Amino acid sequence: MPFPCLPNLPVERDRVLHLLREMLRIRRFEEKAAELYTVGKIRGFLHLYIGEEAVAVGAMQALTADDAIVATYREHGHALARGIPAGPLMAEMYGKANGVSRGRGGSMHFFDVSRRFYGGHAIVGAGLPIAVGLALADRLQGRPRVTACFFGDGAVAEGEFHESLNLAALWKLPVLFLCENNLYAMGTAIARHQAQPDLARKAESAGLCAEVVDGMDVLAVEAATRRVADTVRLGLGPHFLELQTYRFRAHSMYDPELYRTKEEVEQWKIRDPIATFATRLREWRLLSDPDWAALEATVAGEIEDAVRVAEEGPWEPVADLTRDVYTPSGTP
Amino acid sequence: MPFPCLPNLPVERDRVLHLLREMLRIRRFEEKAAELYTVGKIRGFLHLYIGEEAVAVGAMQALTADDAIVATYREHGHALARGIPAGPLMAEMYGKANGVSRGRGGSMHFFDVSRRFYGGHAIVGAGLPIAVGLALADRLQGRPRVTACFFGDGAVAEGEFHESLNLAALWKLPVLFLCENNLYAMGTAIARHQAQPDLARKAESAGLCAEVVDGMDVLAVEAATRRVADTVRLGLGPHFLELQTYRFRAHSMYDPELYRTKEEVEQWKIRDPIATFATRLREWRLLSDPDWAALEATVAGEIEDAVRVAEEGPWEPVADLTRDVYTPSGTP
Amino acid sequence: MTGKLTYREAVRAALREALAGDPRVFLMGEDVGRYGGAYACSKGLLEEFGGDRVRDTPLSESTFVGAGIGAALGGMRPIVEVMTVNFSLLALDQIVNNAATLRHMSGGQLSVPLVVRMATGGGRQLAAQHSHSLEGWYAHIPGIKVVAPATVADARGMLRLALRDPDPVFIFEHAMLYPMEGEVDDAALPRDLTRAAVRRSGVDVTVITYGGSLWKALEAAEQLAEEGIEAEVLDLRSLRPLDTQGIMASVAKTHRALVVDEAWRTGSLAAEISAQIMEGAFYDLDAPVARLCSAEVPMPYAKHLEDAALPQATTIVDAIRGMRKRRG
Amino acid sequence: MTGKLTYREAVRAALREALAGDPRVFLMGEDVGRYGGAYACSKGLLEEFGGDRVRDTPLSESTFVGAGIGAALGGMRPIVEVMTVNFSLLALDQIVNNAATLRHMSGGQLSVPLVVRMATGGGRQLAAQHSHSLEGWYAHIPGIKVVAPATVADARGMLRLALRDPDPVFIFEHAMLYPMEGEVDDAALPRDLTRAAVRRSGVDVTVITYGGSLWKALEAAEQLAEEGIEAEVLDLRSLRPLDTQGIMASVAKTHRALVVDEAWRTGSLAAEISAQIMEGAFYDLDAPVARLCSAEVPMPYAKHLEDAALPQATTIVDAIRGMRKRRG
Ligand SMILES: Cc1ncc(C[n+]2csc(CCOP(=O)(O)OP(=O)(O)O)c2C)c(N)n1
Ligand SMILES: Cc1ncc(C[n+]2csc(CCOP(=O)(O)OP(=O)(O)O)c2C)c(N)n1
Ligand SMILES: [Mg+2]
Ligand SMILES: [Mg+2]
Repeated sequence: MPFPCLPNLPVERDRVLHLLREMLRIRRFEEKAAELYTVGKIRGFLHLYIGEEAVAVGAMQALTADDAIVATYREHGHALARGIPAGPLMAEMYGKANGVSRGRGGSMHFFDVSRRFYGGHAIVGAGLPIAVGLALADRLQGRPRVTACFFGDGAVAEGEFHESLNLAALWKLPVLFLCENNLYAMGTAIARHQAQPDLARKAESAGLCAEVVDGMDVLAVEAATRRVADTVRLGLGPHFLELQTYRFRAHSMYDPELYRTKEEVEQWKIRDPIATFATRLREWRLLSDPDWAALEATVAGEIEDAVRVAEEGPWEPVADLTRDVYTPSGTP
Repeated sequence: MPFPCLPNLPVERDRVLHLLREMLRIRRFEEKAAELYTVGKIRGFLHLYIGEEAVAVGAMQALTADDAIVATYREHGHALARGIPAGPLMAEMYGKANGVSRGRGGSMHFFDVSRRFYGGHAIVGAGLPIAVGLALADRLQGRPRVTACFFGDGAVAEGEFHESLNLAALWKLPVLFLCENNLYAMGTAIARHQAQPDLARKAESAGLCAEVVDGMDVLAVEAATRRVADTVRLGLGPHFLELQTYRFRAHSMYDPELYRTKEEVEQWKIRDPIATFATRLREWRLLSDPDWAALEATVAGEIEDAVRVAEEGPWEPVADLTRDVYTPSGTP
Repeated sequence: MTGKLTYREAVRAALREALAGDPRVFLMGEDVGRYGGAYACSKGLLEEFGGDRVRDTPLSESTFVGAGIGAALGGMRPIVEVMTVNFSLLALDQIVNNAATLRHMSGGQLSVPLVVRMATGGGRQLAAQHSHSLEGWYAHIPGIKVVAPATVADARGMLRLALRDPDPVFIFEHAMLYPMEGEVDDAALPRDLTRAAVRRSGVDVTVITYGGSLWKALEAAEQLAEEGIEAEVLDLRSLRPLDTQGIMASVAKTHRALVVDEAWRTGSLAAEISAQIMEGAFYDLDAPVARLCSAEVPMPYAKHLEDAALPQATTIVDAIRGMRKRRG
Repeated sequence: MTGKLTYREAVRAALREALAGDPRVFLMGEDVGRYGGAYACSKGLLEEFGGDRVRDTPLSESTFVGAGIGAALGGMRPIVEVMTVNFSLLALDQIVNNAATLRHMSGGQLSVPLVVRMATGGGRQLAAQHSHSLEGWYAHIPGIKVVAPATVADARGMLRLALRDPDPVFIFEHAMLYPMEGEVDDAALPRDLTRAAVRRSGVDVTVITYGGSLWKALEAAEQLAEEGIEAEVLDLRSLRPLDTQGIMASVAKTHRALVVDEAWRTGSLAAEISAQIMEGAFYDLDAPVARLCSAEVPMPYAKHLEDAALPQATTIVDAIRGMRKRRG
């Protein structure tokens, strides 16, 4: 049988290559960002998603253009997978006026309302109530939409996590809670921040349906998300997915990584979501060396263009410092 | 068999009469307080515990003088059951300088450090972290003590509830969480503030052992609390008890009680913890009419004295308004 | 609607009008439904508008305020009631880091048309955890607007104006005012959310205040009038933005100012107003601007102590007499 | 300990001394242990003192700050690190309603000998949610003390003094200062927690500031000296209580004052200081007290915009030149 560990999903070549390409775009985009950080083109905090690409890419497949996304400060992958062009994202990290957030937000605060991408939130756990509210608005206006809310295992320790799950379940709001459990909250391993580390069980105790998913397997993530997204969209109540994954890079560019061993990281790299998926596609005869080379080339070109967009972008005039603090009257 | 529904506890007459007396003291004390409120002797917020007496009285039996108590704004019963004399409590509600908190706290803020009674907290859920901290201090100083933390079902919706249970369980701190589930958070029935109303299950998902107890049965509360208090004291980790009870009176003196029916209240009054316990003691031949009359008389006398203490107490001089904002240097 | 109403009834009328007039409007908060509101401001609205429009929330301040922000992003016009300012501390992260920042952080893509109402202030013997006056803190935050209706007409009219505003507006209702009666004429409701109002005109000194303290200031002004001191009483109405022009205009006329603010003195909004007068009208002043605020103590329960901690008509009178005695 | 240290090393040395010197002292907060502290202030302390004394907490700001209060009630001397002031908003209820009130509400039965440290301020392109300067809010709260060490010696010495204090002390460390080097002489550590310090004496104008802005003020003063303007630079050190005497003494000498504060202008601590000078030294002033604060905007990420939003040595120089030009 050609497709051994394949979930109950039709595998068309274009689609799986699309998944591979999306993950690769994120990987190369962030490798470039890290490089640009070291030369001071990008400043502030930079949190890389490298190693976790399968989560954002897999989950995004189940969302429609009408659905909304709320993410964290580690949101480069989510923004790219949502279809925001790399140029305005790179420009944002440069602090340029042609950035997605006009250079006001930086790496932690990507926003693109045209794609219903509602940030980019840097206070751990604080994005969840926003997602609940977006879902409430859809519910009250009878719109069959999902609000997908991404957050980490560390956020589960914050009271707002529990408050938000309870409110969403109590009011049967269409929120898809996507917990990216990468086993660490900054330098604190989950065993040292959760007395009871089975996160799905917590969600269930709040009244949600919950599942655990292999976050290193893009097809598994896509399959699970597709399974639940429609029930959420139909108003059957919120759903919780724990996506088990791992952060290959430091928490941020400041992190000396004293809290985990090189060996642990290397062990996880064996499960690299991109390398393992590429291998499977090769096994399935869906990916050839020329395919791969072409993929790398197109992605490299895209990143190059993105950097050019950022480099050539204008600086917001200092005279406009206090614009967008309040909405010009008349709107909306 | 004379003692039908009796838990595995030796019933000595003195002890059960003590339980009855303690509950009656609370009942009469609060009836008097309500009366004094209507004539303006007591002001501010007044939250009555009437109907829930079995919880505080039963639980207090399992605590030693070294243990600590953290309670809510509905703490008259806990203060009396802890052994704080009624006089200084009544004086506190008068706002007199001989009140337990010098008249600074009022009904919601009883404190008596000599009895390790750490308030009287009026922000829902905010007492839990304090209890966790008191237990942490005992743990770090190797003292085999319990910190008993009382709070309501409404507090379970607050993030601090979940944060506190996680931290106590993570650090195996000697906290006894006593949730007084009286089915309402002010005017909001538990079904309208909890999507999943099994509170013990939430505590378990945080890593605590949890039990549900009939909070209208003082012997059941005492038995359950005794069972767990020692394991908590020995450092085997925190414990959660859900005490199912009911508030016979309005939430506070301002509450028009639009949210529940008279019938519902009457139904619960059939399970009045004092009346039902007295009946059982009569069945068991442990209480006679003269006993009861004597009990009422002594309690009436105690309340009378308490009112006198309050009436005769001095007013704090206005010149001392800003005392006790900071600790006089030198201490401690 | 015209005639006599209590402040509470005026708030209720404003809520009813808002719910009836715009399907995007809904009300949520602790006990706003079945209970009728902790201060009975929403009594009857659940029955009238149903559970979708009038929503009781669990005790989760941070989350239901955050949900209000999210719902505003989603096209609704939420009115969130935080029972009292004391509990709003639990929601301050959502307010400071989300409500106030989302428009700017998104480069102007978002607006947060959210209205948050809360009761504020002391005077009811509710002690240290239930008697805060923290609206001055809110006035510090760029990205939001803060108003304090002191009159029944403003209680009626400011909510309407707040709902027309595209940005987050915080309405602080002093809990002592709810039973107060006043005239309301819907034909003559306030048309402006941010301008201060001269509630009594005078020439000798300006008393600058807002909310619950307004009535103490007016009472003090009547007493002073008997001594021949004509005090002008300025009701700020809006705490952010402050009507700096209105303040300067009055001070330019009276050359003396007393700021009355129920918050603790140090770091109070009264300090901001004094500083602005320093910067904008220094050379007009015949005497230093004075402040009358609450004593720097967690509010005590005992009535005589609470009365002593709060500004009172009598202490306002004394403060003004004191200013007049000063040199200059 | 004597010699050159960075501010970060000074904080670490103070923490080590505290842990070594008093068994009741322990440190807790997010990532203070394995990670070594978000700003590496506690690096090595877990290894040296063990997991009971150096405790990593979950992301639960309200609860671990509250637990610090409870542990203080229980006889310990907790040092709680809230990673940054931005996250302290989540713990503000515990601070305002418990830490600050417990002594008073209990009629003087309790003391809360708690020390809370946090990083504050902007300047590192961390944008709107990570660049707050809210220490002015803390200075509003009766029942707590607030300090802002601006020098390496104060970073070393203030923690020691804070631990000797029977009441809650909040220490605000400006994040830009951690790498700064300075001289420390343990023999000559500050003996007082609440008195302001004249960091540069002058006769023409007093620049009143604290924390990260001190160094910008000193730099500005050097430039002004070349123009013959001798600015006195006063480092507040303590934000609550404020050293009102120290402020008045300097203003009485210079007759002019500029307050530099990284917080948003409206409702800033700078306003309080201006108001106090109005009240205490009005007739000594040759010109109105001026304020230089941050622009009223959620902090933008882009460097040129953030630089423009914050007070800078150049803008301090301009502000002082401006004051001198004014009449009077
Ligand atoms: C409320 C709050 N506390 C602390 C921080 C500092 N901080 C930023 S990320 C982080 C760890 C979050 O871990 P997790 O939620 O697992 O997300 P991850 O970084 O692993 O993706 C911490 C402590 C913050 N941003 N917000
Ligand atoms: C944080 C907070 N929010 C709101 C309130 C107002 N309030 C006081 S008691 C109460 C209900 C609490 O219900 P529960 O915890 O079940 O305790 P009960 O009164 O039933 O004993 C509310 C909403 C408060 N005191 N604190
Ligand atoms: Mg994580
Ligand atoms: Mg209850």
